[in-house]
Amino acid sequence: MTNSEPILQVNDLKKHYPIKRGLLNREVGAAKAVDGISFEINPGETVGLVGESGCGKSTAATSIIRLEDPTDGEVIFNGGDRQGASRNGDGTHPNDVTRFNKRELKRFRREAQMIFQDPASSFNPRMSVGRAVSEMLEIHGMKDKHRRRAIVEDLLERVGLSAEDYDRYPHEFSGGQKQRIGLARALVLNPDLIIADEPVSALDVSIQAEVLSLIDDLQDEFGLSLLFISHDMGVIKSICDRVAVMYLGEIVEIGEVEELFRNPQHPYTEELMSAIPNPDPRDRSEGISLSGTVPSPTNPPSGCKFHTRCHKVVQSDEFDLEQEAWQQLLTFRQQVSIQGVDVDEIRENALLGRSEEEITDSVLKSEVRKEFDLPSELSDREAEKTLDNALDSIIADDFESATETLQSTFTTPCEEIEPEFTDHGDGHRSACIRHRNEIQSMELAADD
Amino acid sequence: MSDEPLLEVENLRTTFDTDQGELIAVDGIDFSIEQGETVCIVGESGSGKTVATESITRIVPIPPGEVDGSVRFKGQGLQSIDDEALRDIRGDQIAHIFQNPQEAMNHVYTIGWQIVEGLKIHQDVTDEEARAKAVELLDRVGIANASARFNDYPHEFSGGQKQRAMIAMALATDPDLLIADEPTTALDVTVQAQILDLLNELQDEFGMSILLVTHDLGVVAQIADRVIVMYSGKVMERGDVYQIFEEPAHPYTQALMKCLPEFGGNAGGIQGTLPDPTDPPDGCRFAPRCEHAASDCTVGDQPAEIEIEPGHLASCIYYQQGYDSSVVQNDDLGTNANERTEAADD
Amino acid sequence: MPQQHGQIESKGYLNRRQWLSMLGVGSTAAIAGCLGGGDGDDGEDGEDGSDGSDGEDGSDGSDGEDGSDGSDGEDGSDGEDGDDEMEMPEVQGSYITATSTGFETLNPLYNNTDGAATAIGRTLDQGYTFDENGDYFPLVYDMSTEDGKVWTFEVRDGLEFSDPYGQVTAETFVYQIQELHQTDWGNTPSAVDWQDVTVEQTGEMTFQAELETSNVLWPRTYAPLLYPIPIDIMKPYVEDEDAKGLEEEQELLELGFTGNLGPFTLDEWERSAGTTYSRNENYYLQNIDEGPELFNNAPYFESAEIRIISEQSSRLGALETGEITRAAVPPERVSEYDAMDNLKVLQQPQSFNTGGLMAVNMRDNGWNAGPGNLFRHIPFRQALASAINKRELIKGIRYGFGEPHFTWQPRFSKWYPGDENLTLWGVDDNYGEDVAKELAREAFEMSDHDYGFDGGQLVGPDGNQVTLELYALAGSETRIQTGEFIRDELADNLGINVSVESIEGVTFANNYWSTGQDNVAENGITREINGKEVTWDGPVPGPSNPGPREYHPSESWDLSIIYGLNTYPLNPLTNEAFFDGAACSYNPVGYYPEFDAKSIFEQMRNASSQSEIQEAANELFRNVNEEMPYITIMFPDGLPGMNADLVGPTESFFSGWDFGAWYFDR
Amino acid sequence: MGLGRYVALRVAWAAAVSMIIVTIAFLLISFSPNPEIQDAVRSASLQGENPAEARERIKELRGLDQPLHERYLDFMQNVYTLEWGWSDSRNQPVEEALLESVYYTAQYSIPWTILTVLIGPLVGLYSAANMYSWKDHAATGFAFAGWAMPNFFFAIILLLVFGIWLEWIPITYNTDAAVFSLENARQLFFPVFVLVTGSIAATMRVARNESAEFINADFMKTAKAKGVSPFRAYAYHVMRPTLVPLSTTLVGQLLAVFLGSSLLVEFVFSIPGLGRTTFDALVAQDTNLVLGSVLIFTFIGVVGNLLEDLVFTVLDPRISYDDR
Repeated sequence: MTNSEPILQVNDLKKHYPIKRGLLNREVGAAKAVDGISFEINPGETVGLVGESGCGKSTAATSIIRLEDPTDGEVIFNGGDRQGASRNGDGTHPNDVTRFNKRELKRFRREAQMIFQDPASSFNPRMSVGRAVSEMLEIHGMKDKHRRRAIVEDLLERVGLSAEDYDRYPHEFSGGQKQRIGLARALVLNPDLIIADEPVSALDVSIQAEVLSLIDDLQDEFGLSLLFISHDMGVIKSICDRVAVMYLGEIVEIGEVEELFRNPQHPYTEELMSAIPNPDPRDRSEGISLSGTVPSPTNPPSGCKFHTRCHKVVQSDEFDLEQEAWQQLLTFRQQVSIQGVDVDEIRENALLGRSEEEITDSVLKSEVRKEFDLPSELSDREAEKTLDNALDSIIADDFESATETLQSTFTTPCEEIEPEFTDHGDGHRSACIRHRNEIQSMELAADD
Repeated sequence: MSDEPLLEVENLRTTFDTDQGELIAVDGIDFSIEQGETVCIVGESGSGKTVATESITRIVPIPPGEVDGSVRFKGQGLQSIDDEALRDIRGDQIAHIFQNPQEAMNHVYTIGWQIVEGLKIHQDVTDEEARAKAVELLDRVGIANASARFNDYPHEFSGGQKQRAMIAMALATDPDLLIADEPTTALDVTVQAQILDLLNELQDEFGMSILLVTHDLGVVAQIADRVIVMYSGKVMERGDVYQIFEEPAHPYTQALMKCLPEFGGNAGGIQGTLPDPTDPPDGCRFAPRCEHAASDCTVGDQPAEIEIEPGHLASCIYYQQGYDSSVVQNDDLGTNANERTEAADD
Repeated sequence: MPQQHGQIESKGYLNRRQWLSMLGVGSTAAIAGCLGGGDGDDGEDGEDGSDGSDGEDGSDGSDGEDGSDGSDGEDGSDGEDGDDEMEMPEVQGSYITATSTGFETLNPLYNNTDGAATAIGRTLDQGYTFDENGDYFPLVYDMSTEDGKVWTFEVRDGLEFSDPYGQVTAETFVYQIQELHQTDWGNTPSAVDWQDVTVEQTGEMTFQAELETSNVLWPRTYAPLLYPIPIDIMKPYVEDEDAKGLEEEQELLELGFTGNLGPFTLDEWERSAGTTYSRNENYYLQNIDEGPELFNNAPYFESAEIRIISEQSSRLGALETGEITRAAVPPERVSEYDAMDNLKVLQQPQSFNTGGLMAVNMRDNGWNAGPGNLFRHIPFRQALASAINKRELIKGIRYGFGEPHFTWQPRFSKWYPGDENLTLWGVDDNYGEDVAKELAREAFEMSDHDYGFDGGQLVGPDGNQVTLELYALAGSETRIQTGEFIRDELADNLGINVSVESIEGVTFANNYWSTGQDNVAENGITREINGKEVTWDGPVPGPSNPGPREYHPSESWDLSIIYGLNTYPLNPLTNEAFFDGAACSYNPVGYYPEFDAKSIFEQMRNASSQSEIQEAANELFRNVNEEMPYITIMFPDGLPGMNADLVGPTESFFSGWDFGAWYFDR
Repeated sequence: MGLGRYVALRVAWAAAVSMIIVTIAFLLISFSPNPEIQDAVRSASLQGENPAEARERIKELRGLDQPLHERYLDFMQNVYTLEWGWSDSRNQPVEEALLESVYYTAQYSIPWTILTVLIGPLVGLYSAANMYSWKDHAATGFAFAGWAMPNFFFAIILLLVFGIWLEWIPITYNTDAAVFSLENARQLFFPVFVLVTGSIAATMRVARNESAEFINADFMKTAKAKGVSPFRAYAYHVMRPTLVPLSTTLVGQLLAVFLGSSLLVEFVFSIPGLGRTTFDALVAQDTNLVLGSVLIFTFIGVVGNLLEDLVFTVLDPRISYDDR
C-alpha cells in the first residue's frame, strides 16, 4: 500500500492453549486457537479480521495487545516514536511486543487501545463515565484534575456526546452511546492503534451505522490505525481498507476490501459474503449456505482445515459427482468414522407409520441416506457401489469396515494437502488448493 | 386459508407501571396474521416491538405491565380468558423463540429435558414418545447426532445450535403461530443465514405462521411476507415486503433503509434517540428526528394511517390530504436497492 | 480447679477436698455466670453447683461438719414420737437434683470434688458422718480412742460388695491404706491423710491407727474417712504400681461394686448429662441399730438422678415445673418460689462467706494510694469494718437472707465466742462515720507517713484523696452492687475514693491472688515480724503464701470481693490455714497475726477435752474479730428450693446427714 | 472420567487439609507447657524432691523424651487409628466422649440442617416471587427477626413461655428418650426451632437474591412461553439454578451457626452435646479432649466443604472438573 513502515506487523503469531488430562494434569495436546497468522497494518489503515465465532479472531486480538501471552511469533509495533528500528543481531526485534518488559508494556498499552463488544459490561456502574474515561489519564500519570476533566469533556463532545455527560452514569446511556464512551476511553490517551473487537455487533443496525461512521471520522481526525474484528462481512465492507479472513486459527485469505469482495478467492470468503442478508425481498436465493460450525481447534481437520464444510471441496480424480452429493458423501464418511450413525434410532424413526415387517434393509438404507441428505443414487456407479457396501456394513453394525470402505474410496486432496498462499495481485492472497496450479506466491515474507 | 385471520390484534396497548410514571410500550396498535404468513415487525430497540409480541399471550410480566385491547386467535378472544386457558395456548398453538438462546435456556437442564418439558405439558405422551419426538425435532432443525446430544447441557451447544434447539422446542407441539423475537441478533451472520433458511424451510414444512421481530431490514427482506414498521409504540408503516422495500413511504422506514451497511458510510444512522416512553411527544413520534418534519408534525396525536396503495399504509401527515407527499416520496431508495442488488449479484 | 488447689495438699491436716471447700468461688462459677448473660450472681451459681447436689448429703463428708448445739426435733424425719408403731412412708418418686457442671470422675479413690462426692455417695457410704447435732455417727466403721493418739476402727458387720467381691472387712481398709495411700506411686488425694499414720490390722473386723501426735478431733478433720473398695479391683494395679490404670478402671468409674453399701446403685453416668440411680433394696442402713426408725426401709425414693443443667434459669424452670426435686434459688426470687403451691424454699445458714468477705492487700503490691500500707494497721482494718453497714448490705443484696459476719465462725457454730465477747463491727454503735474516722485516726498515729482527714476526705502525704481499687467478680451483678455499696460507704464514712473494677475470676486468681512458682520466696527464708523471728519453710512458701510481704503476684490490687472462704464451724483447728501468718498455707493478703496464734493452735491441737478446745477457740476468734485479717461482712444463707412434698431437709446447717430417711409425702 | 478424578482430588485435598490441621495441633501441643509436667514438677518441689528429676520421670512416663519426629509419627498414627487418648476431665476414652456427644448433637443438628436447607430456600424463593410486596417483607422480616434475636436469649424466652408457663415442653433434656420418639421430638423441637430461625435468614437471603435473578432471567420467559405454570416454573426453573450459588454459601453458614450457636443452645436446653463437651474440655484444660473436638470440627468442616464442592459440581453442569 504505502512504502512507509507498517505500524503493526504480526509475524507467524500463535496462541495455543494446553489441554490437560489425567490425575496429574499432564499436557496431552493443545487447542490451537491462533495457529500462525501474519499480517500488517499500515499507518492510518483499517484492517479487518473476519471469521465466525470460534475462529480465533478475538484470541488473536488479545494476543497482539498482550492481554494474553502468545505462544510463538512476533508482534512488531512501530507506533509511538519507535519508527525506524531495525532488527537486533540475534534476529529479535526491539519493537516486538511479545518481548516487551513491564515498562515498555505500560507505554505500549497507552499507544495501543482496545474496544470491546459489550459496552455495558466494560463500565463500572458506580463510576461516572467521565471518571471512567479520565481514570485512564490518571493511571498513566496525569496529575492535574482540571486538565483531565477538560480533556475528557472535549473528547466526549468529539464522540458525539456532550460535556455535561461527564457526571452521568453508564446506565443513563443507550447501547450506542455507551459504545461512544468506549471510544472516548480508547482515544483519551491518544493512541496510534486501536483494536476493536466486534464493537458494533451488539448494536441495532441503525446504531451500527452511526458508530461505524463515527469510528471512520475519528480515524481521520486522530490519524489512527485500526484493527477491526467482526463476524459480519457487511460491517467489514463499510469500514475496512483491507481484510483478513480467518478460519480455525489461520488466515485463509487477505486483501483489499473492494478487491476481495469483488473477487473472493477462498470458498470460505464466499460463504461469509453470502451470509450477509440481502436487503432485497425479490432475491431470496439461498446462495451458498455455510453448514455446521467451526470444528474444535483441539483437533482440527487435516489438510485444508475448511474442507469439512467447504462447498467447493475438491473431488478425487476418479469421480465426477455433483458437488453437493460429494460434499454430503464426505460428511457422511466423517460421521461413520466417529460412529455418528445411530441405526437403532433411524430404525425407530422408520417405524413411525410403518409396521415392523416393512422395515427391510433397503428401507433402512434409504432412511440412512435421507438422514444424511445423500441422493438416493449417486451418479457415479463405482461410487454408488462403494456407498451401498458401506451402508450394508453400517446396518450390520460393522462400522469399522464401513469406515474402511468409505475412507479408501472417497478421498479429497483437500484433506491431504495443506494449501499454501496464492497471490492474486495487489497483496490479495488466498490459501486454497484449487489455486495450486496458479503461480505460487512467494513466501509470505516478513521482510516483505 | 379461512376467512378469518389466524391472529387479529386490535388496539393493543401495553403499559408498565414504573417509578418514572406510566411507561407506554405499545400504544394502541392493530395487526393481523394470516394462516401460513410471515409477518415481520421491524424497528429500533425500544420501539415496543418485543412487548407487542409478548402481549399477545401475555408473557409480559403483569404487573407491572398491563395489556389492553383485543387479541383474537383463531376466533377466540385471548384477552378475556383465564391464565390456565392461556397457558394451554402458550407453547402449544403459539410458540415463542427469543433473541438470546444463551440466556433463554435454563443452564441446569439438558437440552432434551427442556424440549420434552413443553411437550409433556401440552400433550399426553409417554417419556419415550416425548424423547423420540424431541430427538426427531433436534434432527430436523439440523443438530447432527441428535439422539446423543439430547442429554447435552446448553453450554455444550454453540450459539447457533442453541437457537436451533430453541426452535425445536418451539416446534415440539406443532404450533400454528411461531413468534420469533430477534432470533438471530445474538448470532454470527453466518449462523443467522442458516437460521433464517431453517425458518423458511420449516414454515414450508409445517405451514405455520411466523411473527418475526427484528431491527435488521436485511433479515426482513429474506423472510417476510408482510412488514410492520414500529416506532415508539406506534405503527409507522405497513405493507407487503415489496411495497416496503421498493417504495418505503414513511421517513422512518427510509431512515432505517439507509442504515443498512450496504449503503456504506454515506449515512450516519438515524440521528437522535427514541422518545421517552413515559412522556411521548405530541404529534408524530418520529417528528423530532425526521428530516422532513413540519410544524404540523408535532401537534395532536400520531397521524392516522393512510392507505397509499392496497395493503400499504403509512402514518405520516404528508400522505394526508392537503400535504405534498412527494416531499417524502422523492427519496430514491427503492431503485437504489435494485441497483445495489444487481451489483452484489455480480 | 484441682491444679490450683493441689498446691498445698501436702499440708498435713488440710486435704484436697477440704481445700476445695475453703474457696467459695472459683472460675467455673465465673464462667457459668458469664454464660448466664450477667443477670445471675455467680455466688449463687457457685452455691448451686454444690448446694443442689451435696448440701443435703452428710455422708460424703465435705460440707456438713460438726457443731453439736443440740438443736433438733423440728426435723420431721426423726419421728421420735412415733417410735415402733409409726407407719413407714411409701417408697415412691425420684429424687432429682441439679448441678451446673459435670463430674470429672466417679472413681472414689481419685475424686476430689464435692459434686462428684455427692454422686458417689448416692451409691457408696463412707466410714462415718455427723448427725443433726454434729455428733459422730458411724456408718461403715466406728472409730474410738482413749488418748487421741491410738484409734480403733471397727468395721460394721454385714457389708457386702457386689459379686464377686465379697464382704467388707478390716483388710479392705488396711490394704487400701497401706498398699495405696501410703505408697509414693498411688498419688491419691487421701495420701496426705495417712502420711504419718501407722495402721495395723487387729482382727477380721478391726484395725487400729496410731497418729504421730494426739488429735482428739481426728475424725472431724475427715482425714480417716475412707470408701470401702474391693481389694480385687485394686490388686492388679497395686502390683504394677499403675496409678493411671487405677484411675481409669471401669469398675471404679462405673461404681459397679457397691453392693449393699449405698442407698442407690448407679445405672448410668452420662458425662455431660449426669447420673441416674435405682433404689438399692438391700441398703445395709436398713439393718443398723443406730439412727432414726426411718432408716429401716431407707431409702424412700424409687430412683435418683443428678442432672447437669448449666443454665440457672433452666434449673429454676425445671424446679418450678417439678422436673427436678431440688435446686438453689437466688435470694431475689425466694418469696416468689416460696409462694408457689408445689414448692418451698428453706433458709439454711452456711459456713461460707461468699460475697461477704473483703480482702485487703497487706503485701507490697497493695495500698497503691501512697506510701505506707495503712491496711497493715489493725485500727485501720477495724475502721474499714465499721464503715460498712452489714445489715443494710444484707437487706439490699441478699433480700435479708444472710447473717452479719463478725469473726471467723458463723453464729450457729459452737465455737462462736458469743456476741458479748466480740466487737460487732458495722452494726449499731460500731457503725458510722464517727467510729470509723476515730479508728482511722488511730491508724494514722501508727503510720510513718502523713495521712489524715481534710474536710471529710482521707488524704495522703501528697495532699490528695486516697483512692483505692476494689475488684469485683465480672459478670456478677450482685458482686458489683456489693462493690458499689462498699464504695459509697467508704466514701461517706472514711472519705476514701474507691473505684470498683470488675475482673474475671481466672484472671484475678492467676495474676493478682496467687503467684507463679517463680515469684515464691526461697524455702527457709526468715524475717522479723512483730518483734519475732519467723521462718517460711515446709510447704510454704507456695503460690497462696509466697513468703514475706515483698513476695507477691505481678499485678497490684488494694481491695477485693472475689472470694469467699470456709470458716470451718465443725473443726476450728482447720482455720490454722488462714491465720498462722508465715506458716499458714493460705495467706495471699500478707496477714501476720499480732496475737500469739501459733500457741493458740498448738493448744487446740494438743487439747484432750472439748472444753480445752473451746477455750482456745474463744481466744482465737476474739483475736480474729479484733484484728480483722479479712474484713468480714456477711454469711449468705443457702436457699434450696424444693418440692413441697419432700420431707427431710431442715433449715439447719446440718440438714442432710440422714438422707436415707427422706421421703415424699404425697 | 472427569468427575471421578475431581472427587479423588477433592478427597485428597480434604485429607491433606485435615492432616495439616492435625499437624498444627500437634505442634501447638508440643510447644506449649504441659500441665501434667507442671503439676508433677510442682508437687515434687513441694514435697522437697528434685523438680528436674520429676520432670524427666514424667516425660519418660508419657513418652515425651522421644525425639519430636517419633512423637509426631506416634501421634499421627493414634489420630488415624482413632486412639485419641484418655479424657482426664471425664475419665473415659476421648473417642467415647466424642461419640456420646455427637450422638446428642446429631439429634438436633441433622433435623436443623435439613429444615434449614429446605425452608431457607423456599422462603427465599417465596420472597423473591413476591419481591417488594408485603409478603416479601413479612418473610424477610420473619427470617431476620430470627437471625437478629440472640439465640441464647431466644432459647431462654421459649423455655420460659413453653416450658415454665405453658408446660408444653420439658425444661431439661432427657437422654433416655428414644431417638425416634414423641418425647424426643418434643424436647428437641425448640432447640431445632431456635437454630433454624437463627440460620434461615442467611440462607433465605442468598436464595432470595439469587432466585430474584433467575425469576427475571430469559429462560423464565421461555418457560412461560412454553405454557409452564407459575408453580412449576418456580419449582423447576428457579429453584434448581438457585441451589447452585446457594450450595456454595450454605455449608459455610451452617458451620458458622453450628460452631457459634450450638454451644449456647446446648447450654440452655441442657443437651449433652458436642458444644458443651468441647467447652467443658477447654475449661478443664483437658488437652486430649480439646484436640479430639478440634479434630471432629475439622472433620465436619472438611467434609462439609467437600460435600459443598461435590454438590456444586453436580448441580451446575457448566462446571468443568478439569478447571478446578
